[in-house]
Amino acid sequence: MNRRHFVAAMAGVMALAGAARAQEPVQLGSIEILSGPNAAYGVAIKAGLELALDEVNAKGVLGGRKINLIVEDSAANKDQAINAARKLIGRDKVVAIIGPTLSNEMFAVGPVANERKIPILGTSTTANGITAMGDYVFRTSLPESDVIPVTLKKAMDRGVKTIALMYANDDAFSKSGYDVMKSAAEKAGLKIVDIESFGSKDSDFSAQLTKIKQLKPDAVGISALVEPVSGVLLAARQLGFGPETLFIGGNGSNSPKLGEIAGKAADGLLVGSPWFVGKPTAVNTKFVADFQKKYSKEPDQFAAQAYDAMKIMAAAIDRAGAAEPAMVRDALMQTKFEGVMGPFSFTTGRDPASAEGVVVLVMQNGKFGIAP
Amino acid sequence: MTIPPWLDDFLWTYGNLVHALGVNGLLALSMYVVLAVGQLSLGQAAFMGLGAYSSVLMTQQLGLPFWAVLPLSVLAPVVFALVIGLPTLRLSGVYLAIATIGLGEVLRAVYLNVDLFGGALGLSGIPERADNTMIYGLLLAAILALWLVGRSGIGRAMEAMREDETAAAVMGVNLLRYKMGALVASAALAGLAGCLNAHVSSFIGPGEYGFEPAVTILSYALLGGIGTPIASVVGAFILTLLPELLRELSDLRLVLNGVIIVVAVLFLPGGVLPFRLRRRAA
Amino acid sequence: MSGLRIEGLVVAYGRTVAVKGIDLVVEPGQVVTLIGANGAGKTTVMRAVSGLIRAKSGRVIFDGVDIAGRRAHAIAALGLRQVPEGRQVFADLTVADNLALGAYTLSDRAELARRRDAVLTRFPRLRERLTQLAGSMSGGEQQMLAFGRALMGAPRLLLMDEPSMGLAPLFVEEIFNAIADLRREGITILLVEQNASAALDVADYAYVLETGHIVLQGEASVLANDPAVTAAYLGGH
Amino acid sequence: MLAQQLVNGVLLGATYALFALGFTLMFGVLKVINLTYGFYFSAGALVALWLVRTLGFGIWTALPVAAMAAGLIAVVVDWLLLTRLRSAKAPELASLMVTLGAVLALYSALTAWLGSDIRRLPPDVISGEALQIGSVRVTLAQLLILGAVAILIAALIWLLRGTKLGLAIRAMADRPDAAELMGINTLRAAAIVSFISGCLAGAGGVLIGLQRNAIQPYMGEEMMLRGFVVIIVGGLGDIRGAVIAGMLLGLLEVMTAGYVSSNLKEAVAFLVLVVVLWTRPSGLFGRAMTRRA
Repeated sequence: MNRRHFVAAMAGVMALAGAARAQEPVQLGSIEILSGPNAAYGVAIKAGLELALDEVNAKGVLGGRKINLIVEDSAANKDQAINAARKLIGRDKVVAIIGPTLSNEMFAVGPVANERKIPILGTSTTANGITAMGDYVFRTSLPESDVIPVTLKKAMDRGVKTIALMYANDDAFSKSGYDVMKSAAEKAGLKIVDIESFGSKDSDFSAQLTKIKQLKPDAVGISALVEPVSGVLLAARQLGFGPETLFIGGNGSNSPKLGEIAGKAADGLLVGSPWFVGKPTAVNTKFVADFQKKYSKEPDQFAAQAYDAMKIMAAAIDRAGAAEPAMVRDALMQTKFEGVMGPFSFTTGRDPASAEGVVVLVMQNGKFGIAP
Repeated sequence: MTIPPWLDDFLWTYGNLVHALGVNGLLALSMYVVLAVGQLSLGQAAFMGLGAYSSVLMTQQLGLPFWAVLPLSVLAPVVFALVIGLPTLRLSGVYLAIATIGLGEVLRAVYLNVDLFGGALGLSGIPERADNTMIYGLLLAAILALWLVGRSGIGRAMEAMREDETAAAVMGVNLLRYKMGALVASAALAGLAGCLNAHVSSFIGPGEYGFEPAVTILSYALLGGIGTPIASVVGAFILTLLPELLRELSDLRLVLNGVIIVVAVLFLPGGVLPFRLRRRAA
Repeated sequence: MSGLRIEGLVVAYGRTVAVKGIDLVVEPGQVVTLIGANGAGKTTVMRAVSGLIRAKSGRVIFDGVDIAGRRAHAIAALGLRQVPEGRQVFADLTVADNLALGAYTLSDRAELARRRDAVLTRFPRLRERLTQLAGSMSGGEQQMLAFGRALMGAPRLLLMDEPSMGLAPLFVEEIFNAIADLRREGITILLVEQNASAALDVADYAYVLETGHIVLQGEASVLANDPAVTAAYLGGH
Repeated sequence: MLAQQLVNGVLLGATYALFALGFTLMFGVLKVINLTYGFYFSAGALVALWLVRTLGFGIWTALPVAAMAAGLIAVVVDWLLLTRLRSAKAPELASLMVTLGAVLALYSALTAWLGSDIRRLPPDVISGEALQIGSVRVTLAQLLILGAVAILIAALIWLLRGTKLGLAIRAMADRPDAAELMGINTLRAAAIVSFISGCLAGAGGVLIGLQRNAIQPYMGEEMMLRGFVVIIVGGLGDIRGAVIAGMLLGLLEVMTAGYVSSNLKEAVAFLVLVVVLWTRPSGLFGRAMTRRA
């Protein structure tokens, strides 16, 4: 074999190898809470991701390559979340990570991904300061500071002048939601008559509500996850709170679970949200129908956010032109996307740019509808 | 010598696990110290939290260098141990265990409600100041120190207390002094572990030092066995590695993790390493 | 009439062998005493017979049946009753409850009342204290209660483990008088005692246990005059 | 407002007392730190949920069935894991450890199977009507639960004080070896105590799940810490002590949240615990049914 033949043969082999690599799936990681007491959130997010993944992989990215999504469990434990991130980056060589579920976990995992220059995209991490951790930390979840003022304005339109605030003081999500609620209420000129806290695992709220009831505020704002919010509403009705008191929820209240757990007790609750299950856009109706078909239950906002995030990520990988983390990061910055949540792009600070998709919802007979 | 890239990747992937093994080894020793005098104190997680929070505040608020922060991180837990020690150590068995858990919960309320500690948001953006040399250096030093103490006359007194407190007292062992000594040593070790953990993982929060971690730390020492300090460290290694080794099983891995603990206790009552320190004849 | 026959009994705690193969016979109607120093294994023998610890090997034949390996409650139901070392009364229960527990396996109320009356006649002090918590009584009273509690089970064989331990002399005398009474009534008794002279006085036959072995046996009256026994256990009288 | 807060406190206290009844019995009689207790509480609630939602049971027939199911689980767990340790006279650490492993396995299996979502009993199983007495409001459901708690407490005290079985249980709690010498089959009695404790836990799970309208696998785990506080303050094995301590804790938490600060509501329980242990190590209410632990 002469030299020229050899080179040609080598080139052919390499081209083949290159083509084979082109067909290799793109590795994408995700870290969610899949076991333990908080597993419900992670499970919802995983469902949303996988639904979107089916659609993405039907076409493929980067000229037909599939995305291989590796979902790791963090069990809501800081060390396990970090271990999962390092495993995804170091061993699975993922091009990017979606997750983790809780803001507290993101505070631990964000710096790890940032150190290795792997884009990490939170879908449910709303606490303040998340994206300030580094250039590779993104989130699609709208911070509460964009949503709450819209909700409060709606409440004031209805004549609310005084408000009492309640929040779960032991988880980062609820606490930062409360901080936002408090400053937004002050800025809007509402009079805050009382502030009460509870533990996120608490199930007795009677003492706090009895105190609030005596102060007769026009509204009660609650920042907590859906379980305690349901508990608060049930207890409030038991204590005789009627429709004259307007209940206002934060991001955590925006879940079909609220109607399932609290039933009629939740009627009248106002919540601002970039998304709700009955959002009348074509892309959303299709999402809700597909979700129902695949999992035989209604999606919640965690699933919806995850669904969009997966599509945003897939589009960015495709746009990047190669499965290279730095290129994916740059492509993410260019995102212009129309998803179930509404039009989406990132700010230079890697937060969602626009809150224009936010609508105020009202609970009626266990379902959310647009507030009149 | 340069490290090949695959090895570098490998080390980086398991870097946090390697940190955690060392830190949890220290925590197991902190448990071992109190079990060695027959005390069931579950305050280790609380001590760890005090070490972690105080050290992070020293790093972030006071800007102290880490060579000063690390030794100072034992201060808060040791002072706390000294203050609660007298009334708490009169208790025995279950009562002591529950009282120390209660103290941990009170501390958690403090972290949640005092702004300095960041409330539910915890403290984030902690610079990575600790490394494996420090972690494993301290772990080895602690094992060595405890081993030497165990072989000495103090070790004999400790074993006598573990077997039968009344008899030990009759033999002239000053029970309170030993219990207090053990509690303080335990607090110091846990404080160091808390400081090291905080300075490799960039974030600490109030939920990390409650009931569950307290019981997990206990299980390190029990699984390993409390005959020798090294046994409890082995227990910590096993229980730290287990969830990672079982990662493929996803949501069933905690089931298996629990079953392994049950089987280990039922069939290895002395722990995985049921040996005792051999002492020079008295 | 029921007798006890122990053959080749070996009992171990972990790797420590406490009883190293003993043979012992209690003939029906006899009072037999087992004497020996502290730590000789006397209490271990008692616990093995009553089923509180499992023998490593050997046979324990009660009434012609090998009861080794059976659980204590089943053995108690056969009429083999024990007054345990250190009395072990139920301290948080009343004297009346303690006595009632002695006849736990009995459901005949008339018989229960009859037995209780007999016990209270034998130990009149207990009658005054029926509603008192057992734990609040003196050591001697507790020993009487433990004794009475065992008698409530209408024992066919009574095991008594150190009944005189830690008692004032007055109570010791009362206890041994009661044992002598029972002997006259024909109850079979195996008595473990450190107070060897009192035990040998009341017993028909005696065994001497040393570090897990029977080293000497014979008629109680003979042993009481044996120079070796006198030197070791009777304080050299 | 004070009257309503007192009622709130009593209602909350009743749930603590209800949880603690079986816990103090299990702990006081069997002398093991059994961390699985909370699991029986969850199991009872989930079984009742299944009976009502899937099999169409009424709540008052589902309650005893679910309670007995929880009791059976308790017997099996105790028999599989703790009988050996108890007969080997293993130290309490071993039981703590083995039940810790069991808790991890049991809860994880339950969530792997059912998910950790909150579920609720259908809203029509119990009337949501409320009574307004002066300034105080109580719902019918709350009163029914209060009644059920009172009945369970009375039944348990009768069982322990008024029956031969209760006598045997108290004897076993005091001195297991001596009880065995009385002809009491302590293994069987331990199984019965496990069963009763498990039933009480299961009934508690159903009733509290009903009152709070929320049932999920970890609900029992979330009661455990406060359960410890109640049974220790009340004295281990002391039924009346547990009831009084539960009530006091409920009142204290409500009063703290109502008149001091809701931030301190959770911490106050543990503060009380620590102070009680420092000053009266065997619990607030004199002698327990069983002395020492």
